[in-house]
Amino acid sequence: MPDFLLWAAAFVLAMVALGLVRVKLGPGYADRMMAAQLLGSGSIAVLLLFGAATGETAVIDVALTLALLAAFASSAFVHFAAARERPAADAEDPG
Amino acid sequence: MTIVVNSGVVFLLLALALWTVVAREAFLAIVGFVAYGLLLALVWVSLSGIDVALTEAAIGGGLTGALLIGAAARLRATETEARAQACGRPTRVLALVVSAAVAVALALCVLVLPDPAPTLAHEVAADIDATGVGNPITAVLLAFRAVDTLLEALVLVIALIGVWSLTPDGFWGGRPGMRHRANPDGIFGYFARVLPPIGVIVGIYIFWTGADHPGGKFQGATILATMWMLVLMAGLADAPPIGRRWLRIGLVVGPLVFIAIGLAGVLVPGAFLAYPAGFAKPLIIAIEVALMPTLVLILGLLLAGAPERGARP
Amino acid sequence: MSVLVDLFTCLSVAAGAFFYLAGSVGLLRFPDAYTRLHALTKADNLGLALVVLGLLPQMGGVLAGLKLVVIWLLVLFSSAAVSQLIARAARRREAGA
Amino acid sequence: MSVASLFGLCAAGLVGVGLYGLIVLSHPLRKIISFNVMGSGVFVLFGAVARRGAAAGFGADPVPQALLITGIVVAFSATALAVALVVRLIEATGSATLASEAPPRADLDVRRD
Repeated sequence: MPDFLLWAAAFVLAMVALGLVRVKLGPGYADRMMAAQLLGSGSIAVLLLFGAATGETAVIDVALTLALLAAFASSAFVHFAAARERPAADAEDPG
Repeated sequence: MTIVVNSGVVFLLLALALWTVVAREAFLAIVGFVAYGLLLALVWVSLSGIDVALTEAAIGGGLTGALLIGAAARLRATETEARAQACGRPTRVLALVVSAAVAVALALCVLVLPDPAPTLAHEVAADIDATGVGNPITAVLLAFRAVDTLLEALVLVIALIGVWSLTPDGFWGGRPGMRHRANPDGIFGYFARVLPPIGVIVGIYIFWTGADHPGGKFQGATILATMWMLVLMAGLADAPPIGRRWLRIGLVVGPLVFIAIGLAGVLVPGAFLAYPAGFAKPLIIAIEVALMPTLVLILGLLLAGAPERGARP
Repeated sequence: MSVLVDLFTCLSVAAGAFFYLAGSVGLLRFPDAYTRLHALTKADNLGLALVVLGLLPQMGGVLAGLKLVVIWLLVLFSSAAVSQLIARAARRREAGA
Repeated sequence: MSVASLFGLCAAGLVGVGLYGLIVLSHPLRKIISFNVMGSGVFVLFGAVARRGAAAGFGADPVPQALLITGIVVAFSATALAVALVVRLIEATGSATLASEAPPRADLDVRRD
């Protein structure tokens, strides 16, 4: 059983790596902004599988933190990437 | 069997590190860096450091990423100029040789590490019962090496003073960072209304569970600080002017309580930061509770940056 | 009984892993940013849901299981909101260009 | 190969990559990112040493791990200070250069209003 879960974790990790190829290729900003989301959902699954395989229940708390912070990071990406698109009236004017 | 997962993590980690260095634009490099930070949390789990994994997931992935992306958005115009000054081939080759030499030297050191490894785990295991906390990391941070944690809190305060000292003269006492405006009825506004209540509960849970399980004040405070910043980014609230009295009190209350308890230790058990027998756990909790608001404020304000507008909203 | 539970876990986790595969293939193969976003968020969330479902019976207590479900709901909510934000940013950029 | 040596060697690689970026990249923000990569390599190396110290029922030596948590928080505060310095430098001089021969702009203090 633990072996199977570890194989599944390795497989999901490989899928995340595959997805990162797209993030690297781009071409648009939207593809790049997906990185934090991809890594978020992927590494949460890897963590949970890894934790269940090794019997380390505290890993769930790490996954919980990761879920929150990945959401924060990806929304910050979109916010700042979009803010610099808009004209100077908005964010570019320091006062 | 774990070696397959771990090798995969190592490969991805090195690939992402290379990405952050060779990426053409700062924005792309930061995307790689955030992915790298999230992946580092997996490394710490493999290295049996759940507490460190929590810290890394919170700070490496989220907080540092948001800090860098905010700066990159403002400094975008200077990137082409910096690219024009890129160093020539001889410098690159020399840098490659130097960094490869450092890496190889470190790798050799790793391979000849002494066996059996020196460890303080036995000392921690022998004395942890005297502290009353169940999590060995918390016991080290707040009892055995409490002076490190005190100095760390002071380093954070000093870093914030450093950031504030960059304020242009006219704006001293003003509000940090720029005013974020977003449509409060848009999706981002909605997101920033729903996520923070959940985040606050998770942050307090991580803080509270730190006494006996992995977790603690730094991790909890980071989560709370990011939720605060989310509300600021969505334009639902504004950063407080740095001259506010409650803010100043909040910034020093943690270190002051810490120092006061440390000085009280000089009187009763006879050494700085020594806890009287039987009172270790209540005193540790008092320090943690006092440090919590200080850490949230400092981490959030470090992210917000130096004041650059007046105190009026 | 325990064999049945383990079998359920294996099947569910394998199905979850399959959806991660589907998400990544979609991310690589779909023609534009919107469809790629669609592949990433929907498939990965379903994959995570199946992984969580499979791991639920392996958790020792109710609290651990509850936390697993909370993690999934959190990811579901945040990726729903963030994918909207990304799509809008991409659209604005297209309209502006 | 044990987990500790695997990640120890990985850490050596990370330090190398970060150091290369720190020397070669010219934009100060990129230097900060590279420095963070190098710093995390040092942290991972220390974490591998902590893992080797597993004893007394702990998965790793708790003392270095506690120092690592302190280190990560201090690294963040240093990064925040460095980023604030770079933002202020560029807004004051209008240039991202760190070269010492760059002439300072005459209107350096116009922002004092």
